[in-house]
Amino acid sequence: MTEQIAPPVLRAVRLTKAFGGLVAVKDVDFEVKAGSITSLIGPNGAGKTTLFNVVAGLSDPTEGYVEFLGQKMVASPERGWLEPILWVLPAGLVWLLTYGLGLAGVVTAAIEVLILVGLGLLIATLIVAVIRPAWYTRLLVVLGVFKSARPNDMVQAGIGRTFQNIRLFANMTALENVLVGMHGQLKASPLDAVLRTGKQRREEVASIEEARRLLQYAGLRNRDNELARNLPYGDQRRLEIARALATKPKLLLLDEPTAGMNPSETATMMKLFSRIRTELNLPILLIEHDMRVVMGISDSVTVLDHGEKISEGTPDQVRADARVIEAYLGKGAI
Amino acid sequence: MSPRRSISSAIGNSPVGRGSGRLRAALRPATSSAGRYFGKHQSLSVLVGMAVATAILPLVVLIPPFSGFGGQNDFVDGFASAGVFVLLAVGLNVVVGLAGLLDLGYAAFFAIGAYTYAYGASPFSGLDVPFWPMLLVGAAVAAMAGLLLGAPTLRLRGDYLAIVTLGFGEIVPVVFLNADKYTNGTNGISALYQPALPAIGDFGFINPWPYYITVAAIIAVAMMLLYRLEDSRLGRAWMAVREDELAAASMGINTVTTKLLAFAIGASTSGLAGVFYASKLGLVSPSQFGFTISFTVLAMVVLGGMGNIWGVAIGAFVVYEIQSQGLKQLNNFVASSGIPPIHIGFVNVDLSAVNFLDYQFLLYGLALVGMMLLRPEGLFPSRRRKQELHDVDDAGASNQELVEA
Amino acid sequence: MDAGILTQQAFNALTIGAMYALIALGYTMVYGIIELINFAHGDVFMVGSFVTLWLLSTFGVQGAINDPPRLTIMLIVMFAFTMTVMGLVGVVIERFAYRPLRNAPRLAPLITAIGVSFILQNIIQVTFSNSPVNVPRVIEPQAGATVQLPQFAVANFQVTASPVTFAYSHIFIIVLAVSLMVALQLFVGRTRLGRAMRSTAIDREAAQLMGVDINTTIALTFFIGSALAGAAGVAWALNYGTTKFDIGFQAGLKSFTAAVLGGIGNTTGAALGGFLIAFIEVFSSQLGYSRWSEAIVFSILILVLVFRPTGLLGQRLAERA
Amino acid sequence: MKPRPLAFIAIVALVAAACGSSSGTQGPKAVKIGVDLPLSGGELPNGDPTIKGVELAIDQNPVAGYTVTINKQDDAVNGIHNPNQGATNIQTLIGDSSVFAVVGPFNSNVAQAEIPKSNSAGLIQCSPANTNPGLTKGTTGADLRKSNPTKIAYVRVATTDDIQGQAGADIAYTVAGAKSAYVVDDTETYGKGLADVFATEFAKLGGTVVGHDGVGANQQSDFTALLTAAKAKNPAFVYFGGVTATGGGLLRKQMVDVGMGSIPFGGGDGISDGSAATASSFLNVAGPQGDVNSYMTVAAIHDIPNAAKFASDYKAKYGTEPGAYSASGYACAQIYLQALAKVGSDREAVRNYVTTTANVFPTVLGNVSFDANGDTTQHIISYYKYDDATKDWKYFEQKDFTSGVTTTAAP
Repeated sequence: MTEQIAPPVLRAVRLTKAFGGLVAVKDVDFEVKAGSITSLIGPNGAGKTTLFNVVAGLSDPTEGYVEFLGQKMVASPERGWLEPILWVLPAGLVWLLTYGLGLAGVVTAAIEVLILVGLGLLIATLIVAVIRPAWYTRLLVVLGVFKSARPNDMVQAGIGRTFQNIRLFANMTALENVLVGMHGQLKASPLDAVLRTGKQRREEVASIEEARRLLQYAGLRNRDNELARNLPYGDQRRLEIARALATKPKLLLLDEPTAGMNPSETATMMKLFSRIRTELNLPILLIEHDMRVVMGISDSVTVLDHGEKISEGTPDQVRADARVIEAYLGKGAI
Repeated sequence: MSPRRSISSAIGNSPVGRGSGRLRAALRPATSSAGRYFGKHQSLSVLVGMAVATAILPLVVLIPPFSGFGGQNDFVDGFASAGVFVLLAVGLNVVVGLAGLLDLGYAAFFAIGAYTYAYGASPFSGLDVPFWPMLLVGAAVAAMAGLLLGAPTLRLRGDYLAIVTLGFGEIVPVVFLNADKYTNGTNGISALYQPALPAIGDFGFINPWPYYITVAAIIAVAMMLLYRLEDSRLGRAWMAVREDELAAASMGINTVTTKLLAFAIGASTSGLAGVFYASKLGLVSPSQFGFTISFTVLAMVVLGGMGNIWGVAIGAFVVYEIQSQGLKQLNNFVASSGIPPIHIGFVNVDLSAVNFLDYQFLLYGLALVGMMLLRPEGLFPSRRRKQELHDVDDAGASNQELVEA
Repeated sequence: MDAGILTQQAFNALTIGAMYALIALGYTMVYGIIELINFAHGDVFMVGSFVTLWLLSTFGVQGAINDPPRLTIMLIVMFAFTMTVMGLVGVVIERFAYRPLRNAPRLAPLITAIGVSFILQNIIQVTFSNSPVNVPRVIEPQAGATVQLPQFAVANFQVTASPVTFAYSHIFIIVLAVSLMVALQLFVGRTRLGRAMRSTAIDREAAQLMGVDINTTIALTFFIGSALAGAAGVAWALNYGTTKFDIGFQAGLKSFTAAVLGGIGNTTGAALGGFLIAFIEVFSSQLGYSRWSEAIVFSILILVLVFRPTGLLGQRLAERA
Repeated sequence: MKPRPLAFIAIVALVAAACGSSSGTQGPKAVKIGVDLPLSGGELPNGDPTIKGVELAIDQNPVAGYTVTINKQDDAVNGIHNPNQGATNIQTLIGDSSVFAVVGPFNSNVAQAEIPKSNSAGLIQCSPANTNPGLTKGTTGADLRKSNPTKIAYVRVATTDDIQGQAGADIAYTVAGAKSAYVVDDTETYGKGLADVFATEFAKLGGTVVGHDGVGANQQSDFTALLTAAKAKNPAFVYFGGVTATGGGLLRKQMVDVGMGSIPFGGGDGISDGSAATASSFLNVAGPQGDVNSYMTVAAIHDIPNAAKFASDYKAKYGTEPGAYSASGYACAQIYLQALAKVGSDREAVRNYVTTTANVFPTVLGNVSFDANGDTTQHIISYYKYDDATKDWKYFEQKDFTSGVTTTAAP
């Protein structure tokens, strides 16, 4: 195994997540190194999924933060209330001015124009808030507003994921599912679609080719036109991975990808992960509760129990750790 | 009913599947030229289908019992009015059927489109902008209103959105009603200018043909464009959001922008309908745009088959005709047929004394409930739904194949 | 500045708010447990007022009953009967319109709910009347305690006070609504069935595994919610002495707004929202903007949701996406 | 744009037109009076008595050489009058060549949609109930009939709101002797129009309008807050612009509840809907204490020649009392039947005959003729006050606002 000198792809620092009084994750640090498979394991209820959801941007941590490729992506929000105020502020100021002018007895025509200007400003700011151009984000940073990246921002940044309980688009075909995964790479605008420009048509045809390639890669030959919900269970898992790969990730988050599979299916799946790592050079963060499954392919394993990190290291180191054995088998098992 | 049959046969002949037509096209011989051919063909088939339907519908007057209902102009006029609701339903289909957002204030955008035309072309404002640019302006203004409402509220969960849109649908008529100075209040704005197009001739007030052809053309173009959108990156994103919003976000789809676009596009279609409606009726007043319009259009979309553009168009057409003609003719029929009063125990039912028009909402209600319980895919399910039902059978077979593979 | 008028208006708002709150509770309970906006709920309230009308005409009641024991019995009969009937109606609606769709996409039960609302309205419309219908008011509507608030001056600012009348019927409605709300809180918080309801609301599958009968629990929720709406229907008839087939849509809409404003799923929030909306309405009337009051209510709803997507007291986080 | 379908449709139209031609017959000519009224849902109580008036007129006034029937159209959709449906209906009536004249519509915004069409087609319409001045007068009236500005095709037998509002102000200021008034309207075309005129005219007479508020369609059950605010302003009169269905009776009832029962109350013909015994009428909803001190105006002459006979004939045929607009519907039909007898069933001839300002039509409402805008020249308003003995409205005087003559009821 070669040593990695490159900085970690993903770094979680002092992550804590509490639901009311219940602390699900407590002060957890870990990192995923480039080109490695890192596994997060622990018994049921250890806080794996909670941690995973924080990392994937689904819920904000109570404390700590997550960095991806050196950029802070997820932390608890700061001054979140400021943002909605920003939206109504310009319009509000204009309307206040209008009200003042009205009190001062200025002609109504000017006031009507100003009211419309305010309305226009309101629409404009709301649209800006939705589109979030770079300057808007910078403005928020200047004002000290921090909001965790939305899940779709995480994907754009390069984190692809699968779900523990499969979440495919059930009434869309396998091919369409993968095409949805490619959404972020496609550039054709709605206007292109309406006008059926050459650019849009070329892009569509190319993306269909690419999607079929990905389906084949994940082991789904000739299943393109099958509705996702009609696929057998194992294929649904594969389709989720194909769909996640379609987002062109720089890091793949897999949430119990072998749950509910028989040993031979699991073995095939493991092979797929190794291939993804070696052929695509894609780092993987894997969640599992079955320790044996991950030992064969992981470069590094982090063990959680009751929300706390109890061990970390190579599979061999972890396997030998007394606390891990205790967590899995109970006190006195040694 | 023969008009229905003629439309559905038109669909049956055209190689149009919902959404995935283009994908399927690309899959057969996976060449880009084939893809281009079917891509073109699909849009064309909408135009051809609409042209055929437009040409055939007026012939309904030759077929009994429709021939007894009125003259051909009456029918054509009714069809032109039905066209307004077809447009509304096709637009709402994007919001409800494709993106899965429940919009209960859809009439607000209809009102905004109609009032936009009233400002652009009436003695009230003193402006006389021609109809054709006003169509675009109306659509744009309605889309703006959609953005204004959607931007702050689309981050809410689905049910909150329903109630916010319902509230918005109530606010808009109240504003038009009470801002007397700008909207002429409860009297509304009347004597709007009629459209004009040299090729079609004078629209006038009592010749329904130009309106009929105009609305058919608007519907054809709108449907073609919506078809193209549905079969694009954006259309897939809408469906993904509808299927599983969280998973969609985790695939890199900006769900808020995607929903906002659905909202704006639905609103702009509604705006188009509003402009046409106002120009045909020559009148806008706040009471015309109440929640009953929103709910009627929703019923049309549900009955026609959510997500299926032809289905909702036909659903809207059928529901409108039943509402404006069918129940009335049923009244006449029952009254003239001399059905004797029925006595069941102490219950006396005298059908000839029943005014079926009084039962419209009961019929809507039963239709909505029955539809959801028995046939949630609507009267005219899309191919995809049929495929779903069909696939249930061979899914089992393929399961086994796979285990061996 | 007249303190008397403000007090009178606040009292008016409390009366209306009590009715909104009762209806809002049903919305919020049903939403809490099966995440369905029960659009037919407002119409259940409306039907409740007609059930009262039917009951009173069956008993041959023409107007106010001035004999306290008879009045008490009549009130008990009215509420018990109407609440039971409406509770059962709610259960029936749930059984036939919503239960078959429990695992369907979210849109499906919402649309049936709209359908049920249409059906209820139309049935009442053709059975009774298109126009407002009189309901005898069993509590003498003009009877009440008139109170003179103290008048005083702060510096040069004279605070006058015209006499305030607290009508007995209004007091009764407020007291009744508050006691029903307290009873509901106790029921949900202290009893076995209440616990079953809460656990079902939090996680239906887990509750099922713990031996909670989901169907019974949901039916019970509908029963209680609809019974409360029925009580609001009786209160409406008592207060206004009139009813109409379409009052359900408007009252339902405002009550749902109240539930959302307070934070849906939260019973205290629903009550708070109901009173808040009533205050907004009443004081926009006081300022002479009755014609705008509806627009004001919904604008405030939109604003609240923009700034606090979970409502004022809502705790559940909205999905971030 | 799309030439081919167009040509195709043109052919279709020709074929259809050819098939539609009818053959002539011997005997009396069958002609129709079109009727467009709201006839379902909540508005049935408006439309039904009116169409019955039309039927009665046709029964009682046969025209030699013609059999007259009705082409009935309902402009209510989902139980509420709908301008779009009205426009469709007038189109249908225009398309029915046996229709020579139309009675209706009932509601002003339906009229706004219909007038341009009937004007363009030259088919005469007579509204029994439209009172909104803008339909005929001023620039809005002219705009509505711009396709044939000189050919009036819309007349009405009801006196317009601007006159009735004056009468309301007259009642408040002169009859009730009030110097201050609070005005409430229902934000609808009729109600708001009437209330606005009342406010202007009351101020002209020297009174003070202490407040004017409106209640939209979704608040028309609770007026307590509005009335509490109104009470603080100590008005001597409360005027309501609107109809019973939009809150007229409830407003009065709640006035009693908040202690304003002794203040006189007035409204237009929208609250003229029968005695206290009639279910859902103003007097029924307002309750016995609210009825006292209530005034009402009707935009028609009271001293009509044969009022009693009309009422008894109506009752004999239908078993109910005539509605507020039964006589108006009857009068419209009478005018048409007289024109039919005089000039035949040609639409243009009938239109021309009816709208010729010199022609005077003896009707159940007295002698009716129309001015250059198509409005009735009768500007007589009848005043009514609640009478506790009969539990019904009681006529006490009528005023002609053209001549200023007041006729008081015989004691």
